[in-house]
Amino acid sequence: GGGDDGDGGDGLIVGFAQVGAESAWRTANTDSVKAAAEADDRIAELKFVDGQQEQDRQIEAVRNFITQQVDVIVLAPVVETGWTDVLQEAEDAGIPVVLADRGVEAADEDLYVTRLGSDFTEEGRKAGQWTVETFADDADGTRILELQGTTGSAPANDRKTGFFEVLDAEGLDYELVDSQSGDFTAENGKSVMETFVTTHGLDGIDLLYAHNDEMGLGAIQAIEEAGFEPGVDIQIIIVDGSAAGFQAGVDGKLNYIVECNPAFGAQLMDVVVQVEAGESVEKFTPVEEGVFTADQFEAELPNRQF
Amino acid sequence: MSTVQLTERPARSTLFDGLSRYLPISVTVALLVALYLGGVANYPNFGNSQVVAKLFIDNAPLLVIAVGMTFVILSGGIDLSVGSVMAFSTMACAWLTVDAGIAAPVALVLVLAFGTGWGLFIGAVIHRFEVQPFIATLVGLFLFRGLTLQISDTDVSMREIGFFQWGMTHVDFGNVREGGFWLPYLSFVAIAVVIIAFAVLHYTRFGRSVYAVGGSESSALLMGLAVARTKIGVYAVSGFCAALAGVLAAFATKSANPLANVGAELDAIAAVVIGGTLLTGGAGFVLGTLAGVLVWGLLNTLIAFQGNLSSWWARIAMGVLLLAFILLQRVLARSGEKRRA
Amino acid sequence: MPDIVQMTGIRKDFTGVRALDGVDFTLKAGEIHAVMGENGAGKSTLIKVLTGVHAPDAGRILLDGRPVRFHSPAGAQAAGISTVYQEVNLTDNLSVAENLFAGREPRLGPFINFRAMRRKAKALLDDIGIDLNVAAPLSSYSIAMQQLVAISRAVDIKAKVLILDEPTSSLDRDEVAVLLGVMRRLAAEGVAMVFISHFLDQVYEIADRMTVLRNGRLIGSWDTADLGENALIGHMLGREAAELEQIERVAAAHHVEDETPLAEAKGLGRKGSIAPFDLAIRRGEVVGLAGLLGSGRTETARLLAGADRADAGTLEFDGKRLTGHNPRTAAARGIAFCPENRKTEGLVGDLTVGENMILAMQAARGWARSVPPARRERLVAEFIAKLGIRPADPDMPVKNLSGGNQQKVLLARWLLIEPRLLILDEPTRGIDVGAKADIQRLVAELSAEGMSVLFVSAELDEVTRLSDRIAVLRDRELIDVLETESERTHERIVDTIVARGGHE
Amino acid sequence: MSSNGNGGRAALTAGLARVRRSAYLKRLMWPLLVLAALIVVNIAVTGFDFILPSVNDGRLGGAFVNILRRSAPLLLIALGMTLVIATKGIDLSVGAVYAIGAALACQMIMESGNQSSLGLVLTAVALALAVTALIGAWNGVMVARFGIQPIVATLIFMIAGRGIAQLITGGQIPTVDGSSPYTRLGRGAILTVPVPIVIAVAVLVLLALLTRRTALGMLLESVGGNPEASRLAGIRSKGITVLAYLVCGLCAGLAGLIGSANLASADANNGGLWIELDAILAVVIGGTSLLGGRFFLLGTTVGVAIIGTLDDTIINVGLSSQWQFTAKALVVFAVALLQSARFRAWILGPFTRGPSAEAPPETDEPKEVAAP
Ligand SMILES: Nc1ncnc2c1ncn2[C@@H]1O[C@H](COP(=O)(O)OP(=O)(O)OP(=O)(O)O)[C@@H](O)[C@H]1O
Ligand SMILES: Nc1ncnc2c1ncn2[C@@H]1O[C@H](COP(=O)(O)OP(=O)(O)OP(=O)(O)O)[C@@H](O)[C@H]1O
Ligand SMILES: [Mg+2]
Ligand SMILES: [Mg+2]
Repeated sequence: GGGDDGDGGDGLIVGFAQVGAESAWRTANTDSVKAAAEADDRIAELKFVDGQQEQDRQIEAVRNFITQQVDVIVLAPVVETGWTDVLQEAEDAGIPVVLADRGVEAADEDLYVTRLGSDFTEEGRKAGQWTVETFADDADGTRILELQGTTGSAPANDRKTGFFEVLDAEGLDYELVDSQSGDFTAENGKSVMETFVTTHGLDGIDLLYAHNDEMGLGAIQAIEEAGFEPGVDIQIIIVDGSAAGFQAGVDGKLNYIVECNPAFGAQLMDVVVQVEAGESVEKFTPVEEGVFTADQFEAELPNRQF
Repeated sequence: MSTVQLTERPARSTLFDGLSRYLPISVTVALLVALYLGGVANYPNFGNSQVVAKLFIDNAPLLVIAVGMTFVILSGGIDLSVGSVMAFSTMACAWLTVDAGIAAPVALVLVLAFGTGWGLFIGAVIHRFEVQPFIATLVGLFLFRGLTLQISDTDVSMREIGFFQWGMTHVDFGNVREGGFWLPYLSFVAIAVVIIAFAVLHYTRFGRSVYAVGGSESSALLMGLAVARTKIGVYAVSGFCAALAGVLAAFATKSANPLANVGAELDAIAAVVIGGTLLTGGAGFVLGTLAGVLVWGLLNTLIAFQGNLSSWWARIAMGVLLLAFILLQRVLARSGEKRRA
Repeated sequence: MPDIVQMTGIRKDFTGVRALDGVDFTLKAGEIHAVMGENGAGKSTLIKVLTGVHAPDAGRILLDGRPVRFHSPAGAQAAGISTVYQEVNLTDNLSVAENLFAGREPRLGPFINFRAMRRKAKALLDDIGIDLNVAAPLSSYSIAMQQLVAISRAVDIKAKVLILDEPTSSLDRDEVAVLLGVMRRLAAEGVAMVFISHFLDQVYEIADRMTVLRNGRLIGSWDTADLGENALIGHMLGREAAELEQIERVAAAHHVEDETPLAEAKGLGRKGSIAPFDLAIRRGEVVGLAGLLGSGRTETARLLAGADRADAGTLEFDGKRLTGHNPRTAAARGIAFCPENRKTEGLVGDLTVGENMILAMQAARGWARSVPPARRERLVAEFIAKLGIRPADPDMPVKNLSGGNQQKVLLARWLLIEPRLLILDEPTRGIDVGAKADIQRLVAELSAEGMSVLFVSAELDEVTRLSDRIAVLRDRELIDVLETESERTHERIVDTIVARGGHE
Repeated sequence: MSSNGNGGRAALTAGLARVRRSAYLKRLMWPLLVLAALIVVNIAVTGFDFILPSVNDGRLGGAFVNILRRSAPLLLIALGMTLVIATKGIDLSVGAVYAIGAALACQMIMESGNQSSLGLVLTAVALALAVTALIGAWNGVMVARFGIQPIVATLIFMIAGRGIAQLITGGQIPTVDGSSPYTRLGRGAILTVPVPIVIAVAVLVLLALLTRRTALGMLLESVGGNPEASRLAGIRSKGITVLAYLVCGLCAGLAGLIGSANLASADANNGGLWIELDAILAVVIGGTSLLGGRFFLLGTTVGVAIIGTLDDTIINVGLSSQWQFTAKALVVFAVALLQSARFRAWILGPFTRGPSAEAPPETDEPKEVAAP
């Protein structure tokens, strides 16, 4: 290879089919990828297409990349299934595909070169692990509220699965008091939490597990407005770890953050270049992601990029 | 026999009588071509014939629901349920074949029958109980999204079902690597739907009564036309098309996703209206809808080829392009009318 | 003769109105049966009950001796009853031919045979005596032509019962003659016909029997020969014949003193609709527009009213040249315009009678200055009484009024603003004899008080009787203005039109 | 016919008007019934606390008050939408305009140094409202002046609007300090009544007065009912149409401000997502026809209350998220059918005597605030 058919001089032309711009996390992810491509001399041009959370549009984008004869296609698939044909088309056209963030179903493993990203189930497990540790001695059983992400979306499904997998496996005595979708937004997170508060009250509720920052932050407001103290009257876990989330942590309003790191742009560019050069790469490269407890929030806050 | 012969010239000059109603659509098509040529001039590889073919691949399901929507809108109604019915149909294909183990062709027939049945039902509600179409079909939008999620809240793969390989089987036109292009079978299905819809709308009694009902429902009733059959019929057509689009989506991806096609009804309505069909009913063409879908797809392609727009600039660009298109369409059609007056 | 249709004890209630109250009606084979009555008497409702548009609240309907109950006009049509309803009920987005054959198109397999359809349409219209481009959209023809198309459609259905609800309301003499000819021919073929019209001469010319309704009740049925005109009017209006004497005599005898024109068009025209023309309307003068169907009377009226934009010439009003003439500025200057198509251009069906009446006045005042409720109620009540609008309920949605009453509401809207120039396009269409006389008298009175009126009517009698001067149009061109009294006769107008004909 | 004395006629007219007014209440009855049913279900599940307001922090709370407070943005948008629909139009852009209003205000406040400055907040609010009103007017001009179909005209801003909002925020979610006076718009209370409720009710009353005490309502209905007839009657139908869209844009902007003030942040991408559908739904449930003409602000309000209560009911009854859509569908279907006179006649047909199974068409629709 080597960008011989690209017309942008000596660098690579990379097509990036992003999921959308549905959350701050996603925007940070896009920014990271774009900035890394910009800074990287080996990349001549990054063609970016926003799929607006629809698989159809992403498929269309990949086809467009194929017609444009880019060197490498980066795909952040919105769902796992249904990519076989378009990935096959890319392969037929001799264009390697790198998956970013989310994955595709196992049967399509041969059709992409590598995947770089987070493991949502693992994130759920991390949250579950902390819960098991924290509430191990809770005599009267742990009563949990859950704010799910958009019903039917992969992060929502996986973060739920991973979480309860650990709770069940570790034999924690818990009760899921209620679990509703907050659509990953602060608005719905807040309004669902308000209803939780009026329906169930907060007395006796031990933990709120929010599938992302925004819903968690919305819920915190609802808890405060109902006259309770978030983080104290009820413990709170959020996933993602934006600056705003960490700030809330520093203010003592939440107790545990499972990071989902969007800033893997530079890492991605390295992979892209390797792939184009035909070097062998691991099938899955996890993005470095941490977990943070209350005592780490303050120190981590300045490192947050989004 | 009377001796007097009464005569009147139509207000519009006769030469253009037949043609005048084709003016908006001609303008649309001309602008479509201009849009395409603009793309060719500005972007390398845009002239690749696969760019055009691709419009018929990626937009095949949209085209099908838009055709169904054309029937409904022409009759003076609207169908907001198509996006959800489509997603539900894809999911139902997956559920019937993967989980229930029903033979794929049978499942396919069941799904199409169900979509048609839903259309019949909601059409009957709209007609019999005089419920506003907007609200009745909005019920469908919620209902089928809910049912889809209840079947499965995760995506389901149908790749094991050999039958669904059929849809993406190619037909190559010329050598694909050297300027030729390919089209999958499902594109042919979509194109066939357009052709059949065209024939039905323009050359059958049902089609003409769709126009009549859209022109004036009370007049159509007083003229003794089968208004009930027509009104219920258009929703059945739309339901069938939505189900068919769902099946095409199943062919296209061999997977079902409970959150697919959110807002597809708006895309379809937009395509129909851009194609020159009046939302008030009674005026428009199914070929206009085809043009509308192509405009929609082409605008997306242009933005993809531009490739350096952020998410928000892409949306703004789409809005601006659409605006320019609609204004031009409007201005050209108007001045055309004036010139002939 | 056997009874084809027999309706007994028909009752129909609408919210707040009993439109029909125990009406009996019998139609015999081969007869032409006129249903007579004032506006709102229930004639159209009777027809609609018969043909399945409305379900009766009580009563029986026998067709050929068998009880029937139609649920839609399609059912009635299938049973052999073909109807032309009062308002033109065709779909004007379709072509003439399609309208003629909608629902019964000639087909080739499953597909419509358009060529055959056009040929048949042409033949049908030829047969009746109309020459149109059958492929053109119906909307490109005038209301009168549309009405003829509707009639042709009904005739062609070859039913045993043909119902014509005010088919002649927008037709002029020639067309009426054509229609009556067709009716005679059908009667000879044994078709039974119901004929509704407010033109007594037509009724007397064609009908064998008459049934009179008043206020939703049956007054009686008579053979035409047994019922004199005055007696008929007396039955219809429920007043003594003597009272009605003056109806025929309208005070047209007044003089225009002021010679300065209030409105003067110079070379005013619009491409494709009316050739440039000169016309002056003086203060207190009634100017009539006469001409055949499609001759451009409506277009002339619309240009003067500012409803359409002129593309040639000038219009002066009160000595000032009007620029940017449109309905709003026109109304502000005191130019009122009652359009010919009240359903689509005149009334807002969902609004109440009162709201429709107040509309122009309110438009002139702007939205912020609402007409005070007390004043509004007083004005509305006054004009309801003055024009005899029935039911006299200002809160009734106007779409529920009978056709004639709707016309009066429209007229009231403009009289409310006390205009200086009143442009009336077919104001007496579909109005009963009493109301017609009322309106004619009103026009005469208004002009006597100094209001100028431009009067368009298909009825030459009416035009000649009311007008001080008559402009004659032909082929969308103003060809002559008849000034002196001796000139303003029926014959003279017809001569003028024919003289300019030449070809044909 | 003219036998009725003048006094008798006046009495008759007044009587008829009363009948009509109660007919309007009857139209409202079915939606109100559904609302009541939803409330009863909630009370059955969660007890009377559901309906009883409580005071905490000097602010009315409690489940039902919270529903009302949360529904305020939807109510604002639905009210504006009612006017637009009355002109035979529709406005799909309200969700995007909501996002723009929210984004503008929050971004401006966030970027400034002193977030607690009242002047700054007022400027931001004024700017946001001005911009959203302008967008509304633009939509109106596209419809009235250029004759573009409302659904397409507003589709443009529906697509581009969220892009503009994201452009303003740079794709991030700007946050406002909880201490900023701005948040009072969403969280504050006036005499214990939450500010969003106060604003929404104020707008409702204002619009009701504006449309029913002036002639605006009638002119709107006239333009929507028959545009050509209105033009010929001398009504400035274009101006009126533009005004309706302008008010709708303004309402959407205001809703965005309240929504974002409540959260102290603006989510350009998800704020007010699909709110246009709920708004149109509320309008239609409230008895206003999408075909234009007669409109009912009070009906819209009931529609909004139903939608707001419904979301809570699903959670209170303990249905899972998957049920959300299905439940909504069923309730909307119930309202739609109950409102249909034909359906009621069909259902009740076997129980009523008499030959007329067919109900008289619902023709009389008196307006809601009858002038005394
Ligand atoms: N759909 C309706 N709803 C309510 N009232 C109606 C309706 N249709 C007719 N009416 C009322 O029924 C009465 C009879 O009306 P109809 O149309 O039968 O009169 P008509 O005799 O045909 O008068 P015209 O000569 O003016 O056409 C009138 O008072 C009218 O207001
Ligand atoms: N608004 C309009 N737009 C286009 N054409 C029109 C319009 N109004 C009338 N016409 C056409 O202009 C021609 C002149 O018709 P017009 O109505 O002025 O004649 P008229 O003498 O008033 O006849 P009528 O007896 O039908 O009132 C007709 O062919 C008619 O179809
Ligand atoms: Mg009548
Ligand atoms: Mg005319």
